[in-house]
Amino acid sequence: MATDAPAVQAEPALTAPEAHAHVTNTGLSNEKLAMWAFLGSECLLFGALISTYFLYRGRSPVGPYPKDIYDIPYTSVSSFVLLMSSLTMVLALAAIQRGDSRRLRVWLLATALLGSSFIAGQVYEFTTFIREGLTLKTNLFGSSFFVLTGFHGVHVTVGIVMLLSLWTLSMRGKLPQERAEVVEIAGLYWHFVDVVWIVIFTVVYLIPSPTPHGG
Amino acid sequence: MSTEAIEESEAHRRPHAEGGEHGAHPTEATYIKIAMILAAVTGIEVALYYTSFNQQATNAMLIALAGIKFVMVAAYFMHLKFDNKVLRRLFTTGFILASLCYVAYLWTLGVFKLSFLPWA
Amino acid sequence: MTDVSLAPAASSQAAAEPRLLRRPLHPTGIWSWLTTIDHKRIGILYGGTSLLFFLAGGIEALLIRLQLARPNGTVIPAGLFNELFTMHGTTMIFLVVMPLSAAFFNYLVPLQIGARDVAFPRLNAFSYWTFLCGGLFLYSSFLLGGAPNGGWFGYAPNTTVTFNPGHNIDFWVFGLQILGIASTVGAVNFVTTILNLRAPGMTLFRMPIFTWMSLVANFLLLFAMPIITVALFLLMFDRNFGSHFFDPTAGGNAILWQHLFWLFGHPEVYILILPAMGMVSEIIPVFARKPLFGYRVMVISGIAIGFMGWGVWVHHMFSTGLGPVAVSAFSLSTMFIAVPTGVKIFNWLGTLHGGSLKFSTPMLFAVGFVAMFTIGGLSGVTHAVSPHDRQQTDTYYVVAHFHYVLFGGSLFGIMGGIYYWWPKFFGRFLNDRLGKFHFWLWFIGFNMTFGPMHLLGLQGMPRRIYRYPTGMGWDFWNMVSTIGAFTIATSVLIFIINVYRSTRHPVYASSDPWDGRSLEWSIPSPPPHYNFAEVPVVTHEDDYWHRKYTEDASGRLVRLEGTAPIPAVITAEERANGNGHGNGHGHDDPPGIHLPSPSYFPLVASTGLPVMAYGMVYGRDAGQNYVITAIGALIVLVGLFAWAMEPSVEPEEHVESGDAPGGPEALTGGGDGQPALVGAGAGVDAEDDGERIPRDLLRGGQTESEEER
Amino acid sequence: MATLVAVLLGACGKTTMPQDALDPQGPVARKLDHLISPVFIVAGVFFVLVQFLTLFFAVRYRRRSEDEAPVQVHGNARLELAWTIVPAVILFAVAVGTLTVIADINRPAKGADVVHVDVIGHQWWWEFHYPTEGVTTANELHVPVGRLVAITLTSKDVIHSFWPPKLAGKIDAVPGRLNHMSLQADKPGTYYGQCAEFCGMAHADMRLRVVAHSAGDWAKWVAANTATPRLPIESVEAKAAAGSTLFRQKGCASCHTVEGYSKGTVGPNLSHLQQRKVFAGAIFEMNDENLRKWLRNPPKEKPGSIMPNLNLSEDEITNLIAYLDTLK
Ligand code: HEA
Ligand code: HEA
Ligand code: HEC
Ligand code: CUA
Ligand SMILES: [Cu+2]
Repeated sequence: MATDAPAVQAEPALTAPEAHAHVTNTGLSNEKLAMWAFLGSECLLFGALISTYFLYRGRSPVGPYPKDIYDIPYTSVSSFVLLMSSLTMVLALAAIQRGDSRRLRVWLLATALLGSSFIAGQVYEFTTFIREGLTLKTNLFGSSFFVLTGFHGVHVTVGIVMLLSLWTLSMRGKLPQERAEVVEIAGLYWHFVDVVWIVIFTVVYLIPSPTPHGG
Repeated sequence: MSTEAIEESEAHRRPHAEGGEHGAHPTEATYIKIAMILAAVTGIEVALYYTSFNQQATNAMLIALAGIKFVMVAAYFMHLKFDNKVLRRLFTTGFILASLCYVAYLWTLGVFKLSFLPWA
Repeated sequence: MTDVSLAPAASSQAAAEPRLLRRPLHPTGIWSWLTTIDHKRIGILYGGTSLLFFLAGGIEALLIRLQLARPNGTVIPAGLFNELFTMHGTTMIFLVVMPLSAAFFNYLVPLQIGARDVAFPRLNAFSYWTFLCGGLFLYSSFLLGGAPNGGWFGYAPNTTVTFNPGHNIDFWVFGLQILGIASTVGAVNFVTTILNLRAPGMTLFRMPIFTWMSLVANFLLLFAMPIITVALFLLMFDRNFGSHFFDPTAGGNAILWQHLFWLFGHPEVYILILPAMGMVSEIIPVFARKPLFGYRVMVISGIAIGFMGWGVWVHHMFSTGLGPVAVSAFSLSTMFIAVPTGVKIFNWLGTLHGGSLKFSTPMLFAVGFVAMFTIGGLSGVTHAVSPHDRQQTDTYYVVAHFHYVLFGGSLFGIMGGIYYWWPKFFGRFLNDRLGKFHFWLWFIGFNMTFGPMHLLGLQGMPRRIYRYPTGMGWDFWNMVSTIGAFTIATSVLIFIINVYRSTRHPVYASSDPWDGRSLEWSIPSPPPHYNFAEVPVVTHEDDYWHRKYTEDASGRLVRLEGTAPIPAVITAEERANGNGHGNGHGHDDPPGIHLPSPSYFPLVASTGLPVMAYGMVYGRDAGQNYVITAIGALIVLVGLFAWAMEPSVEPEEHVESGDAPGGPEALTGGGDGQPALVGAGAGVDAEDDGERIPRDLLRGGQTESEEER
Repeated sequence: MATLVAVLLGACGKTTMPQDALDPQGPVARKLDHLISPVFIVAGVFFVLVQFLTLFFAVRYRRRSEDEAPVQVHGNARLELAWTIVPAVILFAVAVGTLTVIADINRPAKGADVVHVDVIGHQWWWEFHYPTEGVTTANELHVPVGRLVAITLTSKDVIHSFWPPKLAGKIDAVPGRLNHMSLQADKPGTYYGQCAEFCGMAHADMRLRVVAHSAGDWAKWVAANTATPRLPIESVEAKAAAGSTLFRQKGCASCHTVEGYSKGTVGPNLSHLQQRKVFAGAIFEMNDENLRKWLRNPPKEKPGSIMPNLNLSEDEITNLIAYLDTLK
């Protein structure tokens, strides 16, 4: 149809030099699209781990079992910490979008700190469990618990590294307002890791595991 | 045939201003509000853990609450609600695929005892 | 993924950044290939590497066939036989068909969508090097005490330390893990590229069908790879660290592995076939002089196959005893995948119908694909009839099925693709006479090898047996099959000769030797490293065709006025001075095209991975000592860090480089003053491109025509 | 073409094929066969259709002159719809048949007439245990004709798959899991089969036989296999008696059970070894010569075999065989 023509004429507008405009088909930057694609992929990664944990709930012939060693109040607090780090993350993004680099750094650091305390909490949890006799080798529960939460922990750690790198960049003045998207993308990753924990907290900790041999 | 298609694509190709490009962005106040809701839901979850009426029902509620938290973080903190629909599709595809496939395989291994289905 | 998000962080204003290494600026020579981030060169690297692996996998197959030629074969001992078929399957799937498809994604997708490169060129280089490292790592096992021997699907618990204490399986686990990284990273890259970097006007439904199928395949990769990643991790934890995921004595479920593997594995088989289907869908219309019959339906059926491919994995587990309900559900879902696939077959037939079919070599392979893939598909449907699959599964009938779809499908398609795009890749033809000879031997050998396997399987011959006694009635067809395998080998030798000849006695190809339909034919052969001097504006599906032809009132094609056919073959002089449709050497530098600079770091980062893997393999029996793994990790981190700190664009440095990619010219054609390699991707470049050069490449400038459809 | 068909038929028909899956010899296998026949016809029709059209178009529409300008057909919604729907409908019919047979073959085998057997896969041999009759044997499954045999499968190590093609389709023997299948033979006779799931080094050598007996023979077989084996009498059967001592000295007893004499569980139960026609994963006919080969060096005859080379002298072997020959 003749209506094809406007498409062609519209084109020069796109090539007008315009600093930092995203001229992509979706209007999204490659990096952001890629991050979301990656997160979609991560859904299947964590799904596999979570379902493996689920499959092995209550199937260990020998203890210790979840109810013997979980410390729900403790884990609730660290879950809360991680949840709140999502808030500070999003505040960091809001800050850089406003051009407020000082706040940006404050919130980035706060997020990294919250994340680190979550990790510290996890390390402590792991050591307690090991002391109480649950290791990767003890039983299926140990295997699936440590692998699942360990994978998540590694993801959080990577996130912390990202946050600290951003913080450093900002300190060195290399994170101006125009580059808010970098923070946004790191934030996406961070929130995703948080969201995964939301699921883990429920499925692994809060929903009680059936006891083996029926019941 | 192709007119809308072009228009659609042209709309996407329009350069966006940096930052708040995606329409109504939530404000910091919204973020804080969301966080408070999330905190409250977490509180309810933990409280539910300690209640001891019907376990089946509790589990269902726990899963529902986790779902709410999940959606809120994704929608608001990750801006999925406001952002380009390509992203939403990308992520939900992965998520739904994961949910369906993994639930199906757990089901074949007899993890879910669906007592109300005669053959399950 | 730090790299993804941090790479841009460092990109734009890092002129005075301190460097670990000087930016590699070699326009030619080995270093230019080691540091290249040009998608075309990476495509060629992918292709060349996987063809070498094809020879390796093929030699393994020949040994298998030699052993099975006669009953009670004694050519190969049992243990080695198991290593051979495991490596044969693993090689053909992960080191041949997947990377061959990746080669085409790399080379063609940016050209077909009118982009200057992929979205993340350095990540792309990283994918390739990681793939190479993974492949070499896997093959090093032959020298280091034994190759993997658990079958390509590595069923636990046979692959756990209890039953397989050697390193064989460790090599498999970590090798596949490395290859998985390459594939996942590649998938993110191509999904982004195709969604984001299409030329103006190229809506999704104007994308060439190969690009479409690539998109679907990359989505499948994106979602399928993490599943096998997890499966392999669980197996690694079992093997290296004493967990119990696949340990039935501790309550572990042996079926878990199968679920995870096939949840990956079935989408995987569509990853293997969809790109080939895309290629066939490109080739047939060109040689039929007709548009693809039902383009939209072809796209939609491809998407449907991609989706349905997720709901059928249990058909590999019909005899594991999952219960009648699961078996019924997955029988049904599996059967109905024949519907979208059938649509494709019939639409290809529809394209042939009423065409003007020219059987050049690519067309022979493409039509061969339609015929042979159908056979494999139909035997697939008989597998889907699960009660009878209990007779078929784990027999040569399955081996026949998957060779008909993989060889008769994927490889026929890819071979067609190789003959078809070779002139574009290298600017010279493969000989058509030899090509036809290649095809017919290949075709006959293929049917001789795998046709009898249907019978053998139904006559009760199980797969993966290193010997069988006399008196089973299998002797004759096994012999036929072995002869067939050597016939295929001969045809492969002819192909090798053909390739060799094309370098000795080149016949140069013009930009559009086949009268092609998609954008890659609008630029010189081989394309200049910046691909499009000017980003094309797309107004039609089959856009390039519409710049040459239109339809008359009766629907017949007629040439547009003012356009003249381009001769397929050009002389060496024409090629040298690039007149009109040469190789681009004659063009002035299109100003302002900034392509990303080459980089050492993708290579550096990827070499850390096999080091880590060796550390894991040997750390287990060195008393859980993983120092080497840590060193490997350090290499990866250093590589990634340096990469993140390095701007993707080397500012203000103008390199004299003429590395038009591809072919031997790439190594010699330097110095004709091509622009610096800077920038990132087509969309971004378009904007820098202040003055636009005349559309000399779009001969006649027919960018829009009044006709629709 | 005709020669091809002739060759095909010749190769299929003349030789006897002991594992032919298309030659069912019992109702269970026949159900599968009856299902697949129409499916092969459906597949055959599409096969012929596609191959014919491809060839026909290739000939009919080949380019005769470079000036040909074919009509540019972009598609045909109606046709495309047709070839979506028609296969779907055909598949629907196939699906109905499939579901019926799935339901049919999964009905649990019940009734007094049913023979129950536990099948246990080992690397690389089969253990058969008859809980009702109290028989334990290896590699050779004996069943009465005309009666349904309900099999419960599991494995001691890795995954195996039990497959007697003429009597039933295969089902995996999975460690930590109980699977079920059934089979039934119409006529007395010996039916071949083998392990179908790759299970390690000697997977190829993990074969099996199913021997179907008439009712009378079956009773005899059960009786023979439930008798307690006697020890050889020193004065009459010197060699066998020496063999029985060696059996303990050389460690055979630690791996093999002989009712009332030893209690090993690593290898097959040898109490009634001579009731079997084949041994070691059904790769050897049972005779002294083969037993000798076997005892000289099992892993040489059957690469990977768990039974080690015990470095027996020829005399020791002779004595051991003499003893094994008494295990009737
Ligand atoms: C390129 C790879 C590829 C492709 C495309 C397919 C396609 C299909 N496969 Fe195959 N498959 C493999 C690769 C592939 N497969 C491999 C590697 C294995 C073995 C793995 C291993 O064990 O090592 C395997 C194994 C395998 C099994 C398990 C067998 C077993 O172990 O017991 C099954 C079972 O259902 C199956 C089914 C199918 C079906 C229904 C299709 C369908 O997609 C086919 C659809 C196509 C057609 C049907 C033809 C065209 C259609 C028409 C002409 C329309 C009309 C047709 C009808 C109405 C019938 N495949
Ligand atoms: C794309 C995939 C693909 C391809 C192309 C092939 C190609 C071939 N395959 Fe393979 N095959 C698989 C995928 C593939 N296979 C898989 C997944 C398995 C299952 C593995 C498992 O069970 O785990 C399998 C299993 C398999 C088996 C069963 C083994 C068993 O169960 O015991 C057999 C047996 O005949 C076989 C044969 C062949 C043959 C003869 C070829 C031929 O077509 C090969 C032709 C190629 C060549 C012959 C190369 C040419 C080489 C030369 C010309 C040499 C000269 C050159 C130099 C010296 C430089 N394959
Ligand atoms: C370490 C354990 C072990 C020892 C010791 C051992 N065997 Fe075995 N034996 C096996 C196993 C395992 C098999 C099954 C091998 C196979 O089929 O792969 C077997 C099989 C056999 C068979 C064939 C049985 C059948 O029906 O298939 C015979 C006979 C036999 N052993 C005799 C002996 C004798 C005699 C000795 C002593 C000299 C002996 N074995 C010592 C483990 C052992
Ligand atoms: Cu047991 Cu194969
Ligand atoms: Cu499949």
